[in-house]
Amino acid sequence: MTAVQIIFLLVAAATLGAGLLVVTAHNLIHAALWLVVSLFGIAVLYVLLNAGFLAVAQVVIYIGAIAILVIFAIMLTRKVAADSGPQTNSNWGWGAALAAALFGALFWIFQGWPGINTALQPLSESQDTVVQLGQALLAPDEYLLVFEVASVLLLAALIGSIMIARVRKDS
Amino acid sequence: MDPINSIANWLEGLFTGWGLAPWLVNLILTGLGIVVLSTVALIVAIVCVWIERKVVARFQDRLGPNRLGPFGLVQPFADILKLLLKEDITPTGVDKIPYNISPIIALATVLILWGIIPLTPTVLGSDINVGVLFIVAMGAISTLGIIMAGWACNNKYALLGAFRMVAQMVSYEVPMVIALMIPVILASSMGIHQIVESQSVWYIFVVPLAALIFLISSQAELGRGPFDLAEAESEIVAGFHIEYSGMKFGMFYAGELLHAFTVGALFASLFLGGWSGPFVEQVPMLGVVYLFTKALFIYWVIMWIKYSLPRLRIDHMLSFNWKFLTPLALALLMVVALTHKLLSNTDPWVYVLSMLVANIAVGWIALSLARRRAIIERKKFEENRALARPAESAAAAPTS
Amino acid sequence: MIPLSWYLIFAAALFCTGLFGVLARKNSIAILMGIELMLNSVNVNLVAFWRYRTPETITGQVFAIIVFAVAAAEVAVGLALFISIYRRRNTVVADEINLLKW
Amino acid sequence: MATETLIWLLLVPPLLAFFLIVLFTNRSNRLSHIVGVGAAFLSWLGSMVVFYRAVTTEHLGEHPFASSFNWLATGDTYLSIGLLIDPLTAVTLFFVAWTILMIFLYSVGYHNFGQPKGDHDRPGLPPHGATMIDAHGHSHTVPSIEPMYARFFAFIGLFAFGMYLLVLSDNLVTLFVGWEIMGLCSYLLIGFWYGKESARAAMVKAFLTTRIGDMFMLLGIAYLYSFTGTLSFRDILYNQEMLNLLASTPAVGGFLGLSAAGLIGILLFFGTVGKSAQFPLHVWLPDAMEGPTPVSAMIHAATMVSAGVYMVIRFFPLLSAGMEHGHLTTAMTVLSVVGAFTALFAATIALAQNDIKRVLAYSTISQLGYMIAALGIGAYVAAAFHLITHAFFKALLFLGSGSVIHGMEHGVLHTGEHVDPQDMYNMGGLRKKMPITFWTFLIGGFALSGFPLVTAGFWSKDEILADAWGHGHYIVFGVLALAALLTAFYTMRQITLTFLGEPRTKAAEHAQETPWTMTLPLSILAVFAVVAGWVGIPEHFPGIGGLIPNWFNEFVGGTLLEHPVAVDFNFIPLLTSLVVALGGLWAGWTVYSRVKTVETVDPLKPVLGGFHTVLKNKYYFDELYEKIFIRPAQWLSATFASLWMDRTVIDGILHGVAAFTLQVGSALLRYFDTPVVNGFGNQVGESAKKLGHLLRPIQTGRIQQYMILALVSVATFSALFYYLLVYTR
Repeated sequence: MTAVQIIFLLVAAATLGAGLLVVTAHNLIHAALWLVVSLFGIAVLYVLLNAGFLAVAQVVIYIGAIAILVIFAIMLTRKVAADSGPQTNSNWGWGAALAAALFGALFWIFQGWPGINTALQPLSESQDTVVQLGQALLAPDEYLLVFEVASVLLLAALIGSIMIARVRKDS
Repeated sequence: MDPINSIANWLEGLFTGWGLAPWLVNLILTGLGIVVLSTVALIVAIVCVWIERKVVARFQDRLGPNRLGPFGLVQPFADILKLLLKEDITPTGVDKIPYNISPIIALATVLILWGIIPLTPTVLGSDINVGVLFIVAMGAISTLGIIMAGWACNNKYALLGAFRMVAQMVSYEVPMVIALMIPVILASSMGIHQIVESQSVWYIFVVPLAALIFLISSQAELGRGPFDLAEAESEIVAGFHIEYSGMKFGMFYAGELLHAFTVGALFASLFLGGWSGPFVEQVPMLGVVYLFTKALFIYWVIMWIKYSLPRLRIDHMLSFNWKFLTPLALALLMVVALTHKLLSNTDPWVYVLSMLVANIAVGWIALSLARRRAIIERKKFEENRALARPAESAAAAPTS
Repeated sequence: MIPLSWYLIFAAALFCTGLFGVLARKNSIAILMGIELMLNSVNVNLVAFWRYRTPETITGQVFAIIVFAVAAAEVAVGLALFISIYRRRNTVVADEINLLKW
Repeated sequence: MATETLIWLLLVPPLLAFFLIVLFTNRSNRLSHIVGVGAAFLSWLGSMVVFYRAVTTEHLGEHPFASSFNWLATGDTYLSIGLLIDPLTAVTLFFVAWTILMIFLYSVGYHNFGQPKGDHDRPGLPPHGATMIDAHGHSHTVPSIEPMYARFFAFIGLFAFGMYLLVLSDNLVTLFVGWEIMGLCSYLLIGFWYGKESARAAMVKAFLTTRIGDMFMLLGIAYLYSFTGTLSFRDILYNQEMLNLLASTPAVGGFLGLSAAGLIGILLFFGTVGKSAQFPLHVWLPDAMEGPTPVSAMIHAATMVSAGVYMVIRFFPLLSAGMEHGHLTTAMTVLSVVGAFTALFAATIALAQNDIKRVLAYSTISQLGYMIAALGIGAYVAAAFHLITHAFFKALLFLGSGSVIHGMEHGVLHTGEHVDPQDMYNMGGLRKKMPITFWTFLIGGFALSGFPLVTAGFWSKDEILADAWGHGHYIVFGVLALAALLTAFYTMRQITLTFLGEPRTKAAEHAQETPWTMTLPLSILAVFAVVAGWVGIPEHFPGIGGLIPNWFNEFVGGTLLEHPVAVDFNFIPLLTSLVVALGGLWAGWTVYSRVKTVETVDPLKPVLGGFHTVLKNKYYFDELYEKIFIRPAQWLSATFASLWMDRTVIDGILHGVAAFTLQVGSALLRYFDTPVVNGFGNQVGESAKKLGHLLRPIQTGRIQQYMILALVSVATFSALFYYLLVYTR
């Protein structure tokens, strides 16, 4: 049980707990805040996986943009200051059952998979993942097309969300 | 060999001599480093209080604190004492956890930035290779702290202030990130340390426009200067920290001041060559002096702007960002990237000069476009403007 | 030294949590949050596979970045939809948005 | 900047100019030509830098500037495209850049920039001139600005892009792309004045004729790619194994006992036959004169036709693959025969033309034939040399003729008498009216006819002749010598009729020198028409030989794998070229200085008799093709396809089928459709309704329930499949 493992277990437990609270908390704002916690935990996991860039990007994008956006949306769409009563719909039992079943199935598949216990090789010192990532994203025979498509998607989302959420004069 | 590292090595030897596990030694040393660094930062914050009050006083043609100690130097400690002794009120109906966490976040996100600022060639907290992005990330988290504070207080003014602040920060993050990308391109690294080291010529002379954009947008990030709508006393009493009192408020306050100074330090590291200066190779500790001098200068510039300019209207603030600053930053990024790509392996003087010229050209074009727009706007405004005329009847009335 | 299985199991658990959120929450925005959780767990899987199986090529991280972009777009559009729905029908509860019934 | 980066940037300005003009600036003529000429200038500047670096590089042939990237994923390999600067490209780039810049500049003047709008000019017709009232109230008719000025610059911008792409590209794909872009642009530019019936006909003719050649060329490319799996020059032309392999393997079907190299070479050569108007596909070139003169110069001198020759020179290693000493490969034989024949044949036609531009057109054909023939006998360097010198002086001649026409038009407008400003018989004595044009034209003409020692044409022609003699191809030598004689003759005829003597019409009297935008390019090109030859003087030339080292041979020869040896000097070809050049010029002068009036019959007519008419009608080739190809095709389509096939057979079948179908249809309707189909249909409808009622409760309109259902079903099916596929295996 090395320090890294302890850190991982703590972070994972925190993330999962926060995730559970996200889907169960009555107060939506609290749920959003818990979402932030679990996203942060995932950022820490990225650090453990030597993906520093992703970790910081996770914080910037998810916490800095998405979580804030969610909180805004919640505040803009609340009738009363505090949500009361259960936040689950009538057939939450089914949902729970399905989720549990899925987890079981995944777990079982992992059991069957030989690659499950791959040894972790240390990254070579020369390998700068940030540089590698940048080049991979912009090399024409690698992921340039994907990159461009993603940017177009973002642009479309930008325009589309503005168009949808805009208060029209006529109505 | 500078004292700090030597002390660290000595301690390391000492602990290992005691027979502690290396990872434990490492942990202890890191902890010590954190403690020392944050203490220094907080002391700086206290000094900032004094400086701020002095400078604002001078700007407003007053004397400022001058009773307590020489030049009122002891004044800030008295303030702190007051804040500590104040009763810590927790209004009813607040959401406890966010209410108590948000001041901590507000201060911590600023403190943590000191971990990546290289103080001297040899002393820096951690040299992460995505330092620039890290700055932005911390800004994002502080945004979160603010919105938590605003919401948790269960107070309309606080919520409004938080909304304004968050809208401002989120939107001004965009030009700031783009402006930050430009030193990254020049130094071809995201690590602050490499950026500082690669500044044979200070970047403010290479890409002045980027520096300007960064300064403006971080001014908005700070929520001071003309962008202090979040705590516009006349409209929403004190913004998101209206309900806070005592040391909780103190933390917000210290956080804001320290943040301003930190922005100064970041600006110095990114555009003013950080610790670099004469004799720094021989005496590394000089680097701290240089860094703090530059940071203080920028801090002074920030205060200068803050206390000289009137407050913006919110729609002006937002449209200034989205319609002027962001496009300008994008255009500048493209131009700089192109110039860099074309001239990167030419004579450095040619490179620097052409980069400078490109910057000035972009800025000039942007300004002239803005000026034309402004003229149009003013015309539109002055056309349908009700001018006060003398009432006909009054003019025609017979004087008897 | 963390075995790969830990990451996978963690990701699976997080994914199922998100799934439960998607299936069982009343509020649409909460459903969106569940989707976010699922996307994140997928990302963890991608990065873990990259780190353990093919550390020399960067593919996993690239995919994660793309997922970031998609998630951002999805949240933006989704929230905009919810807000406009809220303007028209004054609710964001998924069960009450059922014009397509029968 | 790294040269590899720079050569990519060469392509950008013309293309950018095209889009800028088409999209934005086409309203403003000034902006448009600033953009166009500016783009040409930028490319010229870059080309000069590249050229300088190229000539100052040692052993450029072995290590050229090359830069390429993977473009098209073909399965698991990439089709890589890129740019390449080797000695051949460098020299080609040099003259292409110069001529293109000159032509751009010239167009500004030629299209009367700065003149008023025409009174009744319409887009698609040449400007008719505008009447102006001067201070004294007299009304003058002055030339008016081209109505589609901006569009012209857009077109030639695209054209320039095509040429740069073709010259710079290091593989057949981009070369072919540039090739076709130029084909399109020549179509658009020849038909630039689409209001004229003849222009429309000419544009279609040019397009279709070249298309025939391109078809074969495409076949060649496809064969080459399928054979070698690459289209990059370096991979094919510069590795000996590949060439040997190509030369040793027999062609598909092995017809004519050709080797693969030979077949590919000949197929590619067909492309050149179309593009640079070799016999039998030469017919489009003279008609292309319908375009504005800068276009003629573009198409004929600088770019398109040279492009054809450039391609063949580029592929010389392939053509000559498997050549033992002395005897030529089949492909080369084809080249030499076609080239030599074209040279003579076109020269003869040029004798009898009166249109100043048509004469030049035929002389172009014949000069290109020269180069092809030179390649055919293996005179690689000589061909390249003549390509370049010819480009300069032919551009000069075309621009000069344009300037003459322009001056004549001015005269026509001024006097108002209606004479054809392009007919040489209406000119004469222009040397006094248009001195600059005259002197530059004279230089160009002497260069074309190979005036000894000073002009560029002399050196290049002499080198070709020397090569032909030196390698003992005496027939080719004879034919080319004769062609050279004729060339000198008709050139002198042209000069005499146009410039010397006295004006034969009032228009000629009132002709006027053209603006500096036209004369400056003439002067610059004239300089090149002289000095371009001095870089290639053979060492052993008596007297001046070796004063200037034979740099050209060294440099361009370095392109090939094994450096070609310059033939040792021999007096016979030298004397021959001297005799033919001077003799031809003298003859032309003596014969045509006798023409005094417009009505004078061509002095050749009595001499040649009926043959002269044959020449005047270009051996009736147009009529011949009309009879052989066009008429039969029309007849076939009209009679066979339309009348017989369509009307009788197909329509008949259709009608029959229709009638039959009607019968069957009614029967079906009565006995099958109504009872069976409808009944069934109604049943289906009913049951669907019932089913719908049954399933109705499932659709709650609650998205989450839908998702649950979907997931449950997915889970079930996946479990099922897993069981079937994994356990029962």
